[in-house]
Amino acid sequence: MNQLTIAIIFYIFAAVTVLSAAFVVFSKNVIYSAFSLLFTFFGVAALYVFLSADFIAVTQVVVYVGGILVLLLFGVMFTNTIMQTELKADVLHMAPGILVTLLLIGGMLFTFYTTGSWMPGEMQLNGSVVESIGLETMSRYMLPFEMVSIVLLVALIGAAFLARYDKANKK
Amino acid sequence: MMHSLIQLSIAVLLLPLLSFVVLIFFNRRLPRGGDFVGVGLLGTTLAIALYIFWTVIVQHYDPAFRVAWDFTWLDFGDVPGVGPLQIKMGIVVDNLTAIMLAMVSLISFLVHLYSTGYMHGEPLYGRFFAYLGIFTFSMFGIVLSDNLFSIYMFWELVGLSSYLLIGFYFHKDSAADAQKKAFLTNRIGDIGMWLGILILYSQFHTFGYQEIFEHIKNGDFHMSQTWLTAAGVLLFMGCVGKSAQFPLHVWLPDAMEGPTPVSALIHAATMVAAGVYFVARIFVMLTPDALHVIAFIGAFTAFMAATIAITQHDIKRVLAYSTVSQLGYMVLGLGVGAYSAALFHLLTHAFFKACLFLGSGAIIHAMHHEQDMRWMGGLYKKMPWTFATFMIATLALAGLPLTSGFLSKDAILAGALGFASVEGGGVFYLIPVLGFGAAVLTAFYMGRQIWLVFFGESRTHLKPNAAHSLDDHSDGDVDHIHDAHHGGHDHHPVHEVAWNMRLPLVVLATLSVFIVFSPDPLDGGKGWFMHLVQTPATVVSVTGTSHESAGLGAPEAGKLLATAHTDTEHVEAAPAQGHGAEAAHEAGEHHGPVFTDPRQAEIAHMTHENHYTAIKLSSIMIVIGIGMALIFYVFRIIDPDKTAQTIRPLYLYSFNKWYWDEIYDATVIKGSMLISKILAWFDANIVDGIVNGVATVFRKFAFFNGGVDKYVVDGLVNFTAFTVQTTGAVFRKIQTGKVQTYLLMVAVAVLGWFAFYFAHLVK
Amino acid sequence: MLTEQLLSIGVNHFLTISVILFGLGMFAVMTRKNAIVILMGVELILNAANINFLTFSKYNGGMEGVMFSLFVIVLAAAEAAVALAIVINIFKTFKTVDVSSVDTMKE
Amino acid sequence: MLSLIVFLPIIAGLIILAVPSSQKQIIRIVSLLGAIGQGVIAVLIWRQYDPTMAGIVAAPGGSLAGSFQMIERVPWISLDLGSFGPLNIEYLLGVDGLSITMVLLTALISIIGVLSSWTIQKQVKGYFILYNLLATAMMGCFVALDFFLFYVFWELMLLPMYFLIGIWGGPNREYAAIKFFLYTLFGSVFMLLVMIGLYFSVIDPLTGHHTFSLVAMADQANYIKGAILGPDNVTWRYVAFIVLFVGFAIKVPMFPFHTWLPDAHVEAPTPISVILAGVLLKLGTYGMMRINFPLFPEVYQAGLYVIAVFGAINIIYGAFCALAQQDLKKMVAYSSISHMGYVLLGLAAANSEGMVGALYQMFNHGTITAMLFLLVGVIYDRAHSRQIDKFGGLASYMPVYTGLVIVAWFASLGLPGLSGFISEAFVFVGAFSAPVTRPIAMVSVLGIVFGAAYLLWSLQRMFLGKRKPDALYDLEVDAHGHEHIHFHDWKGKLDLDARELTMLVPLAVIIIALGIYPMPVMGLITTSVNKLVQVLAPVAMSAVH
Repeated sequence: MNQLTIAIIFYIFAAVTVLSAAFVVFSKNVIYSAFSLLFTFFGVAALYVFLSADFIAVTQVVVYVGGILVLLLFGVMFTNTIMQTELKADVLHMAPGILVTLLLIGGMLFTFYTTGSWMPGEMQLNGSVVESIGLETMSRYMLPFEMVSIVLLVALIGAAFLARYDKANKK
Repeated sequence: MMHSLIQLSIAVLLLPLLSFVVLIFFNRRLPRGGDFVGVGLLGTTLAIALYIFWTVIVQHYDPAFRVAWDFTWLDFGDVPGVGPLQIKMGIVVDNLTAIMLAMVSLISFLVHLYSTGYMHGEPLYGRFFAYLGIFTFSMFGIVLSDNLFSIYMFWELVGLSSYLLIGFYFHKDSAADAQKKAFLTNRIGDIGMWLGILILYSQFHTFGYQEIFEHIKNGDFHMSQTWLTAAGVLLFMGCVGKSAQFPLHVWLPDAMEGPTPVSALIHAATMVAAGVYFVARIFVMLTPDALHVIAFIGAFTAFMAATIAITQHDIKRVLAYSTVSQLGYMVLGLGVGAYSAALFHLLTHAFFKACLFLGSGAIIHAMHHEQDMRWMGGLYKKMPWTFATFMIATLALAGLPLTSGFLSKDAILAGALGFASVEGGGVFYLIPVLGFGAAVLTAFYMGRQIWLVFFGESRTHLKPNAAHSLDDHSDGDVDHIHDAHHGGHDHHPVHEVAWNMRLPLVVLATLSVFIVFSPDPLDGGKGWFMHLVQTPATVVSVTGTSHESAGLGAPEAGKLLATAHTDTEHVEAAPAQGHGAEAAHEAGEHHGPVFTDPRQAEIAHMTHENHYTAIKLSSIMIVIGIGMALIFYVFRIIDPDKTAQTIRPLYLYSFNKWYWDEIYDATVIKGSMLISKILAWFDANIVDGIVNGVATVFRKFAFFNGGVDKYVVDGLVNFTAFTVQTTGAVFRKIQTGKVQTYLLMVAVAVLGWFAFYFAHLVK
Repeated sequence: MLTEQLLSIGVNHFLTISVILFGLGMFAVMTRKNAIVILMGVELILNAANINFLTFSKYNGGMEGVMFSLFVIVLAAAEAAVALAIVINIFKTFKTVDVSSVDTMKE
Repeated sequence: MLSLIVFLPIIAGLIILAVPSSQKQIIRIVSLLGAIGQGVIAVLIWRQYDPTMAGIVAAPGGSLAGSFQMIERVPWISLDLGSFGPLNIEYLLGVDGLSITMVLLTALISIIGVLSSWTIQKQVKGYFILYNLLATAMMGCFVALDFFLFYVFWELMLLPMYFLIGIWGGPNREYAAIKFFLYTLFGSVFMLLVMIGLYFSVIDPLTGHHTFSLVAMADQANYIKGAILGPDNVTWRYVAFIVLFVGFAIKVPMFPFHTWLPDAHVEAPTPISVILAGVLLKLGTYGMMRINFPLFPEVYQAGLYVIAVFGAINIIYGAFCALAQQDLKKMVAYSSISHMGYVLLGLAAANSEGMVGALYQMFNHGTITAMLFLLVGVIYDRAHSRQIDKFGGLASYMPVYTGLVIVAWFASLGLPGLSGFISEAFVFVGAFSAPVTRPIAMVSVLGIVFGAAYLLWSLQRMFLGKRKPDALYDLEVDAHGHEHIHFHDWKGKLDLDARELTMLVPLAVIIIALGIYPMPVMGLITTSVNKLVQVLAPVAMSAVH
């Protein structure tokens, strides 16, 4: 397929990502933002594919969409009763927020485009990286990998502990 | 080794303390509140004291008798610049001490006995006897102590017991006020006394009388003569406080809030006399100037109090003011150098005044706590014993011949005359004049009291609802008031008191008769007292030549003057050291020894000269006084109330006690009120709102202090804290505790960095 | 020229997207009061970071970016779990997820 | 022996640390045992003490053994500072006439304090640990003879005091605690500077090195010429003296550094007030006698008049402020300002009578004011208020309490026969005997009247008269016509209970006994004070007389 189609697909996904992200941020309703976050994640996953990191894309979908998003949704369920009319989380200092955000984005973009254009290196990743990920994980990133797994374990246990039904409070 | 008399007097000192200790702790557990403990112990004390009296006065009949004993109380070790320094406590027993011991213990015992009747049924019955015990203890302490420090200690202890006893009915606010007033007024006097003690100590590093007098005589007093006078006057201030002399006399009448036996014991006979006793102790070191001050204060007090007494309605207040007046006589006597006469009056006055107070107590008791003389009257039929004793005592107080009071008062007045003539007349004649004036008034108000209380018809039914207004009983509305009251008091008939209240009256009345003190009804000088208590030679060298004058007793002086002096004195000197009635007679002529100090000798001489003048004058005065009393109250030739109307200003002036309380209010309180106003303005404008809602003036003034404390001094401290706090507050605004705000700031900072970066970039 | 720019998908495209995501996430974290939304914002930020990692690792041919994005995802998962647990606890205690009203430790 | 008495409370504290905080009674008993042990040792020291040994400075030849007693001397910190020479800090304890009475007082007050802490219910464990720490620090200050050691104990005292006021105090406790802390810290910072300055200007004749030993510092011969605080460096010696004096004056507390005291007292719980007034205030004057004056005698001689003036201000100003107070505890606090003024006046007299009076006053004020605060605490426990006007007529209903109050009140206003009188009397005797302070003494005598005024007035308002209409207790008449009162939420005995009596009666007995025959305490101090007077005035004392 030619460059044009790739470009078009890319722009579509980019648009999806950005717009849904924007919806996540600006929607008054937490439920809506949670669901639109789903689309953001998908979009980002797609972008990963463009970056020829298919494994990461899959992980993204599995972990985020399958895990984090569900968690978030549960959080929403726990903390707001759906029935309650106003789920809208009102906002804190809106104006400065927007201003700062825009300035931030503008500043960053400006930096990107002014500080010399990025020249792609001579060799680029192509095709699937799954195999090399496996190699890296088992060789160079052995220690960080284990660490991260431990961290994850601890975090999950901790989360379970924190969120568990506390008898002491009910007594 | 200790003299047996010392041991006995220590026993006398400690027995009442024992009574206090036992009663204060166990009065509730003992039957009858343990009054028998108090009475019994005081009886023992009395017995011992009388034995001492017998030994000292009757056995060795010697003017110079003196035994002393002391022990080291505090040891300061080897003090730099002073050398070994010990503070000694000790006991001295001489004639005066023996007499005072006997007098105090006797009256105290009688009052104990009397109280068993008078105070019967009081809730704090037992504690009352405990207080009496500690009072008697401290009074003995004053009498026995041989140095200024211990006398000061007992002095304040007496103040304490007086405080406790005045406030015995502490649930009455008037009593609570009175006790506070008494203690504070006495404290003011004590300050002076204490400063005087300090002056003497700072020179000699000792508190003992003897050492101090020796030092002064040897001219070791290195400060100026003025300081010595100051020391004398300041020590006298103690007496001014205790003996209720002007200007500190205001507490004594209020002290009548205490139970009547207390008034008799403390505020008539013993404690108030302690001041006089103390001045007598330090008599020899008083400079002539100091003596002049003392004399004038005494004379003025005597007269002023007498004028007040003539218009009072409360039977106890009349007696209170007469006490003040009589104390004025004593102080006057000391001031004019009539040493023995003054002490003589102290003794006689103690007896008859105690008798009067106990009598009035009996009356009040019988009248169901009616104290206003206007509602009494006609009691002589109902209370013959009380009437008889009261009468005798009254005559003694008025100073009628054949009574003890006559002897002493006359001696004092003679001394005053002699003094005035020696000092070269002029203003000094004011003193005898005031004295005689007081004599008239005394006779008058006592006659008035006797009549109002004992004669005429019973006026109990006249008492209106609102008593104590000035002229509320004109004969017009008698029936009306009678109906209104319907014989309110008549249900309880007035009756004579029981034996235990009657006996003291009789004893004291007996002691008010001349024969006890002197064979000659006209001259106390012939009596044993004047012989045994003789004016000591001063140690103050006015001329600077009298250093060789030895000793305080007569005999040395007598020996000395064989070489020293003019023949008139020579003749009178010899008998001064002899014994027996003849010697007493001779010595009595001259009130003691002959002096090497010319001034004292002169005064003694002139006193002798003026003796019979004084007798004549005072007799006349008494007659006038009693005559006036008869005219006013008995024959009603002049209606007292109408007179009161005609001379109303004078009457009110006297009735309101010369407005002394008001004057003190006006000066002290209004003055500080002004100050506090100024300060309040200061506060309002400089230090904001310190003195808010303050009641009394002292508190206003003190509040200002508290305010300065709180706002200015404290303010400086807080200001530092404040600056820090405000800066902190500014930055605290940023610390909202909201992570998001922090994050916003982070972002802003990043932007700032961007700006910085781009600025570089643009160049 | 511009069309060529647009058509050849390069580093800048991805960076731009990541910047926008980051900005949005930042905005959410800064302004929204609801803790859940804040968490979402955090996720956005993390994603933005991931995009950057992968971009650079692609155009530089190293594996580092890939690996790190992997770790980031894992940690994001952990973070989300713990954070939500905390949020739920907060809700239990304060009956709200409004982070601005949860300021007990202030002063 | 001294180490034992100093560190016994710490040991008790460690034991308490091991006790679970639920066992309140055990904790209390342990610290009570610690305090009692301290008392026993104090008595032993007292028995062994030889009152003929002077102290203050080393015996001829520079040995401590000749003048101090129960000396414990261990090299503590010694490291080589190269150019500065070796830094020698000694662990040097010892008692002489100045400290022995304070040791006795501290031991006594500690026991009383523990007893009165019995009612503390909040965080008992922490409280008693801090309390024992405080007890150690106080005792250490009194027996330390090494300036550095003294300073360590001095600072160690601040911390527990801060928490004891700040945690167990009244409604406004943080403010009071901070105020106390800042004030005292302010003082001690300067003290540190002076201490270092002294270290570099003093040579220990025995070792030839610089030393922190107060005994060496007290001997003017040991100062190096030309050193910062050397004998010839007059200006800096004056500065150092003033700075030290302020440091100690804050603790006394001396006008105008006294404003921390009323707040601290009002906020502090009763036992802490007792400790504060009973012991801590004494540290100020003790420091002056032990450190400030002997180290700079010539400055002291020059400053007598000023010190006396401040003493007089304290006496009268304190009395006036006390007169103004509505809060009974605040009144007592100001009264102790007034009474510490007597101490200053006596110190300014610079003769034995005054100094003995001052030292004796320190002891008596310790006992008397402790009793006052305990009594205030008693009524506060019952009524939960200290407003003087909210009572009235208590004498009818609480006779035992009133009796003890009368003893304490009259002791405080200096009634003869009670210990307070004798010390005040000799302060005046001394101050009047010295020509420098004579006029001030004559003014200060007014304090006697004002003291009597505020004490009697409060006595009347609270105990005499009748129940005030808005009183804090209810009055009811039973069948027999007897009146009874009860405080609103007070379950305990209306009048004093056994525990309160065990605290108060011994104090009352001591006050009365020492008022009648002071030698047991006075005999301990005279020798040292005479020595001190010599040290302070090497010039002929005849100038004073």
